[in-house]
Amino acid sequence: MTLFLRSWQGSIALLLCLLAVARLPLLATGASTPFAAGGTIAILLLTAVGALASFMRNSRAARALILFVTAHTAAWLLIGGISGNEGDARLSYFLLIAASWLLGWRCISELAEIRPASRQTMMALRLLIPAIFGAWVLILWESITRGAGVPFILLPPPSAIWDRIVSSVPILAADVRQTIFKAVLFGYVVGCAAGFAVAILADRISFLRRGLLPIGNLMSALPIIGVAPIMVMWFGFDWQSKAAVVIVMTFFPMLVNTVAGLSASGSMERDLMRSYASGYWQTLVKLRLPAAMPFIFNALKINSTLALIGAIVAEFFGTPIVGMGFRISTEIGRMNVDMVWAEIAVAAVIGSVFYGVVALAERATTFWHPSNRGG
Amino acid sequence: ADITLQLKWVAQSQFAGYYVGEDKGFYDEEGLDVEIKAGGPDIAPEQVIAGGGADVIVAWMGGALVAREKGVPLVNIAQPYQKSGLQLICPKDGPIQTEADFKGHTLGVWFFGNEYPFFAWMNKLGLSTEGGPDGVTVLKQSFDVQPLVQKQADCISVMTYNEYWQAIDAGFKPEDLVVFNYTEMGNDLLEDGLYVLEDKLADPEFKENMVKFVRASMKGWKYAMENPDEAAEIVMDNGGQDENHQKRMMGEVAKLIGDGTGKLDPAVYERTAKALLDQKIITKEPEGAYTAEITDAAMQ
Amino acid sequence: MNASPASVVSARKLGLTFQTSDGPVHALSDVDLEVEKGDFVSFIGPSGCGKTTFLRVIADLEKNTAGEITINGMTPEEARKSRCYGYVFQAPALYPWRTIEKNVALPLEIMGHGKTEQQERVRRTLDLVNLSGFGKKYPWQLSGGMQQRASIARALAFDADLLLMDEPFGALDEIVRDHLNEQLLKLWAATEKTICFVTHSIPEAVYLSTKIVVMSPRPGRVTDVIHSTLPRERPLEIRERPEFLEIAHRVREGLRAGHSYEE
Amino acid sequence: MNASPASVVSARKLGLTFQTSDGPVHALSDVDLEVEKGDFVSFIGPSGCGKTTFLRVIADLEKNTAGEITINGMTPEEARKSRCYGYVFQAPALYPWRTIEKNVALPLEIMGHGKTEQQERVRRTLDLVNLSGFGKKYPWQLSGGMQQRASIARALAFDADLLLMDEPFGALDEIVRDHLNEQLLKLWAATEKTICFVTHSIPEAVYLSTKIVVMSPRPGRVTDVIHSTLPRERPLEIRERPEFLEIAHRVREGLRAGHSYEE
Amino acid sequence: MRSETFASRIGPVLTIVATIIVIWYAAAVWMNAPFQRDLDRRGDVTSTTMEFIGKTLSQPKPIVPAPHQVAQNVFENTFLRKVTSNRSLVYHSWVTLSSTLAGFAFGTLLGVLIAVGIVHVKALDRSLMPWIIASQTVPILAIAPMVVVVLAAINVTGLIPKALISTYLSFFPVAVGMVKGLRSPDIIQLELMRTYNASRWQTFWKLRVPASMPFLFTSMKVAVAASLVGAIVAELPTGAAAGIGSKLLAGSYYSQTIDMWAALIAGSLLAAMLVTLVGIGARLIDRRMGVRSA
Ligand SMILES: Nc1ncnc2c1ncn2[C@@H]1O[C@H](COP(=O)(O)OP(=O)(O)OP(=O)(O)O)[C@@H](O)[C@H]1O
Ligand SMILES: Nc1ncnc2c1ncn2[C@@H]1O[C@H](COP(=O)(O)OP(=O)(O)OP(=O)(O)O)[C@@H](O)[C@H]1O
Ligand SMILES: Cc1ncc(C[n+]2csc(CCO)c2C)c(N)n1
Ligand SMILES: [Mg+2]
Ligand SMILES: [Mg+2]
Repeated sequence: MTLFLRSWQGSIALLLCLLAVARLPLLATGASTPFAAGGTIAILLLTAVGALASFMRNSRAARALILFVTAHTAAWLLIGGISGNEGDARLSYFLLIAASWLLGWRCISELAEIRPASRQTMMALRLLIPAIFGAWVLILWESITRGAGVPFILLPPPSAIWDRIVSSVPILAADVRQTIFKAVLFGYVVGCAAGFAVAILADRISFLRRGLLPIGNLMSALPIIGVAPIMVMWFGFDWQSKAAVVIVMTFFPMLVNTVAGLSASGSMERDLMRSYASGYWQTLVKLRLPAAMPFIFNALKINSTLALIGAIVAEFFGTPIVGMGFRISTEIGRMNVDMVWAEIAVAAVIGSVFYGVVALAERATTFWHPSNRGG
Repeated sequence: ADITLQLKWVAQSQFAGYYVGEDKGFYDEEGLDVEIKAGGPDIAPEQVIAGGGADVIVAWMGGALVAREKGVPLVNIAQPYQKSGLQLICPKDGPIQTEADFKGHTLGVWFFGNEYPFFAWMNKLGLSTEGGPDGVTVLKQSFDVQPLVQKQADCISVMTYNEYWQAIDAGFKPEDLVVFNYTEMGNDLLEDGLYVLEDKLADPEFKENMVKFVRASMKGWKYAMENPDEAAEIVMDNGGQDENHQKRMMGEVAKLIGDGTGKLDPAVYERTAKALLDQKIITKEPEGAYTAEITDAAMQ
Repeated sequence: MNASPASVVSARKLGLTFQTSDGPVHALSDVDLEVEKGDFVSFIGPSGCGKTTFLRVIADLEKNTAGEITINGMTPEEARKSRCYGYVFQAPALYPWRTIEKNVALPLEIMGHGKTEQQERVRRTLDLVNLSGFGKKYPWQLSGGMQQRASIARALAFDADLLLMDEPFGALDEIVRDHLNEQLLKLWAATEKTICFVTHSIPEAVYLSTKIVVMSPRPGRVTDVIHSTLPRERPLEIRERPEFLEIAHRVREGLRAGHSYEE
Repeated sequence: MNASPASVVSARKLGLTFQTSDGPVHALSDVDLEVEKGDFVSFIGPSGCGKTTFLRVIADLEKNTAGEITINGMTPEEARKSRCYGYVFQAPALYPWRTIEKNVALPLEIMGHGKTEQQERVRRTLDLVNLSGFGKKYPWQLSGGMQQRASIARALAFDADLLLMDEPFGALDEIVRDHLNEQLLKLWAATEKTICFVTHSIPEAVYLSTKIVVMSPRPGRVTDVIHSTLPRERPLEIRERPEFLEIAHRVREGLRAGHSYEE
Repeated sequence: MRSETFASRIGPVLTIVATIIVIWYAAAVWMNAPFQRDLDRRGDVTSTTMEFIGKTLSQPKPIVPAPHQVAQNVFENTFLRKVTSNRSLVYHSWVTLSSTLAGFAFGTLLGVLIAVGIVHVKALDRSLMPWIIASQTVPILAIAPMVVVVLAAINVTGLIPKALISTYLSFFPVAVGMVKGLRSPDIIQLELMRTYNASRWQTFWKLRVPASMPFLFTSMKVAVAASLVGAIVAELPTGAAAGIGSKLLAGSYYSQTIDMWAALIAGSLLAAMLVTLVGIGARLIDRRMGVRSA
């Protein structure tokens, strides 16, 4: 039992390996290019070696390295072998995929426990771990869609999406320019600023607080599909109407979080300001805003993804024939599902980068907060 | 037998025949249990049927042939709509009176698989759709006639049975409008046909059910054309909006159904396929994309 | 109100009751007190007797519920608004996002002093509390006593005429404490400031004060006000003199009387 | 390691260096110390000399970067895991969402004591620190000293054999302090606990301890370990005895030597 | 302050509402005027300014419907219809509300679970967060139909697909807020737990959870609004049979702007109600935790 617990992923992977051996071959009889015996054996060996290595008592780094190599090579061979045989995979194929996935998981767990001495290694690990995690999402997706022969127009494999991205760079770039650099950025900045400004106003003028906040709540869920057509009516087809939708969407999270953040400072800290007969604005700038920063960044993070969704979805309701939302809705209609996913992938990458930038800014400005000092 | 029908759009008189067939028990008479699923702005029936969510779908020929090329082997088993209801309308006091005036102007078009007839037409006219003084600027049009009212576009797409009447409701009189009707111009591509997956059709039982289904549906269409007001009521009961509008729509739809046999005219099919090929929307001549067996059997 | 013109703090029948969910807490009641300009008043009394509360009333951080109080002839609110006093809280209350230097400069920023003057004053006061060299650190990088000293520096940085200090030296060792006591006396002598000082140390109270206010709890009231007969000039050795010990004795007696539990 | 079997804390060449953005801070270096079972050890030294840090190393809240340390023959981590000690922090660290009662009961809940036993112990320890009647209040409704006492009660509530107390009585007045000093001595005498006690008060250190550790800063090191010759039985009056004064003098000298600034 | 009277709370709201209505009327006249002018020109009608303004405020399909038009529509569809009728706003609101609540419940649960995982399992902390973020940048309206199609193919229909989409939108704010909240206890408070050798579970319940409450409720306010948006979006590909989303969509096919605004108002009121409920929950918890009233 304790042996099992020392690496439960390894244990299960071994088990799956054995099961796979019992249920060979990997592909249905009649597959056009079946696995060579050597290939099958190599895959089985790799998974078994990886699984056993996860029990070793050598250094973490060594274990992680072995796991990394075995898991990914096995996956590589498995995926390589399926091309030309789409839809012909049998149970043992999926068992082996699952086994190598467990090894990948184990690899991540091991890496996460490593405490490197140097800053550079630390940074590298910080990037490597989510990268491996993501790689496995893609590996599983690829092997399952192709192994099980999922119809292309339901869910294309990542490789097809990648091909599409590579072959449509100019279109994607034009769409990104239209949607992100015009609508999203403008809307995000204005929406966040407006939410922030209204929060401050409401805080400053109690009359507005009582009058405006309930109405701010009303705006919280103005459904995007209701607002989008109206904004198109008001601001026209081009990016301005999308920016308006983004403004409406990002306003509320910022309002709520800023209001909550403004009351986050401690009472003694506030008393201190009072003892200086500090004015409203001074207290705001020197105490309450810094104390509110964790909350404000919370809103900035949530909004960074909301803004993207808002702009894309708003394009479903009328646009010039460029833009990520336009492309998605049009290409779905044309059954070019790979293009749809290409846009989604681009959106996800840009959204993550956007979020990452906000998170970095947060780290830099709220370094003092306990959540950033470990704990 | 259970059959699921996926419509292309929300419940409206455009699909009255199916709703009537259900409501009047025509399907029951054939021993069929039909579930009608309404569509929506982002439902692609071709995708639904590929995912196993439907047995038969209502789709436009353009979309269906494209899906066929992408590995969803759709086959047209009946074509209740023998004419197209698509047209482009422009206000008479605007810049566009004839096809020659399009250059440099903005036209509203529906996408999501509904854009092929327009692009085929522009292809025929030799106009670029990339904008600029020598081409036309294309807008992805929303669900309504607002772009016309708001002058955001110089012309917009409408269906004879639907958005055209919204424009009339919005205060445009028929004589205020310049109309380019795709059918009249000979640019029409086949609309609302019934499609199923080719491999399923190999199953005789399924085929038999489809014969029954088409027969009952066409019966429904006939009934709807003879009793437009009642048909509109039935549509309303199934989630349609705006009763008057549905009645009027039923009247207009009746003009597109033709002889009510649901038979596909091979000539129109050839033209549709050619237009799509010319436009490179599909890359090779489709084969086996339609069959007359079902309608022939149904109309015996 | 007939407070003498030089009176800095003048309380008449002052009372304060907190309303809590399980009944009222009488934190202060019937407090009469006169603090004159240049006085060094120590408050001493058992934990929970209302010393902090009294300071907070002076500072307009709490409103009295009975009686009257004036600061320099003004209401506490006016006094606060004219920035009459500097306050050292019982806890350091440093802002975690500011370095020590910046924390000390905070009141100066708020009161609108120039950049160079700020730097100059910060340097001087950090020196005074023996924290030079730590200006660039963040509060959580300092020991408890160092934080407390930083907060003292912050209160000294701007030259208020009235200093309200709530156990400022509680977390400091005897040597530093002696050192700071001397510094404080020097400062006081040189500047004619008025100081209200809460402490728990009897020798400290006697050494520093011209007036020692002994308080007793539940409800918090003043039980004794002892006027020091010691000279204003006070070397550390004064603590061995008989007068000193006598005053200390009197304070201890007063304090003991106020305590509820005595074996 | 050849610590004597009765050794509770045994440090050998212990060192701890903090890495900060502007260079390393040597908080402890070369500390050798032996605490035996039943010892009452006071740590005294200037602010920032590493007293808290040393206690934190014992408590496994900080890892030493040099040397070795064992607690009851175990590593600090093992000791912590077997709940060897109770810790009183320099700040009260009460949970604001719990009443005083609930705060004191916290360790008991965690260690899985029964409901009635919890109540009984909470009542007893609150009594001990003279806070009965405040059990239902929230921390912010209490004065600073009362909060500190509540945190002492929390550490006493579960019967750890080793008590680590970081200036527990800093915010208390002399009378309460005397009272708690006596209580602590009684508790210690009755239970054979081992106590490590940080204080800034020389008389307190001398009064309470069997061993006084004098530390000096930058880097923090032990400059003197004074073994008390006072008997274990200690009435308050012992503080007037010449032996007492002599030890106090020795501590003061040690302390003074460690201070960097002396006029 | 408890002494705050009902009047002092409602007064400002009414004032602001009145201001908004005035601005709204002005906007309605201004935005509807061009079309009215066209209409008059085509119909060869001339009218006085007052008549003209009157007409801009009574168009059947205005760009900006006048407040009274919307109010009348809301009133009719709320009070004059049987609640079971599919023209009743109450009925549609109920349909939307039920999937919102289900989605919100799942979403909060999922968000909290993810946050707990991230705070406690280092491998998750390092690997999961970037992908959760990426998941949120996937435009729901694009995947909603696919989700519905796929689920329908395996015979999952009705409330669940809608609730799932609403979950997808609402778990994220909760996860982000809770990660922050669960990490918000002071170091010294965590160290106290360490000295007791408290288990992770105990530290979690007795320290992290109470400390995270302000964050939880702030995120829940955002999440409940997001759930509503999700529920509405999810109604579109389900054939738009019932719910506020279907009303909006149906309104938008036929440019029935008044219907759309009425549905929007219903949605907003629903949102306000939900946010207020969460706010009340927050206040109750605050009181139980003895939070000092500021
Ligand atoms: N987390 C930290 N990061 C960097 N330096 C630290 C940290 N904690 C403490 N120090 C430094 O270590 C030294 C010793 O600190 P420690 O808290 O042990 O002092 P102390 O003896 O307890 O002082 P006091 O009596 O004022 O509480 C100080 O110089 C302090 O600045
Ligand atoms: N905000 C409050 N709400 C309710 N009661 C309070 C509040 N603040 C203080 N009290 C009560 O008022 C009394 C006096 O408190 P105060 O803080 O003035 O005591 P103190 O003399 O400063 O004590 P210490 O020396 O321990 O700091 C105490 O009994 C305390 O419980
Ligand atoms: C996105 C979108 N696609 C199509 C239409 C127009 N429309 C309404 S009914 C109908 C016929 C379908 O068989 C068509 C094309 C629209 N308004 N919005
Ligand atoms: Mg106090
Ligand atoms: Mg310390």
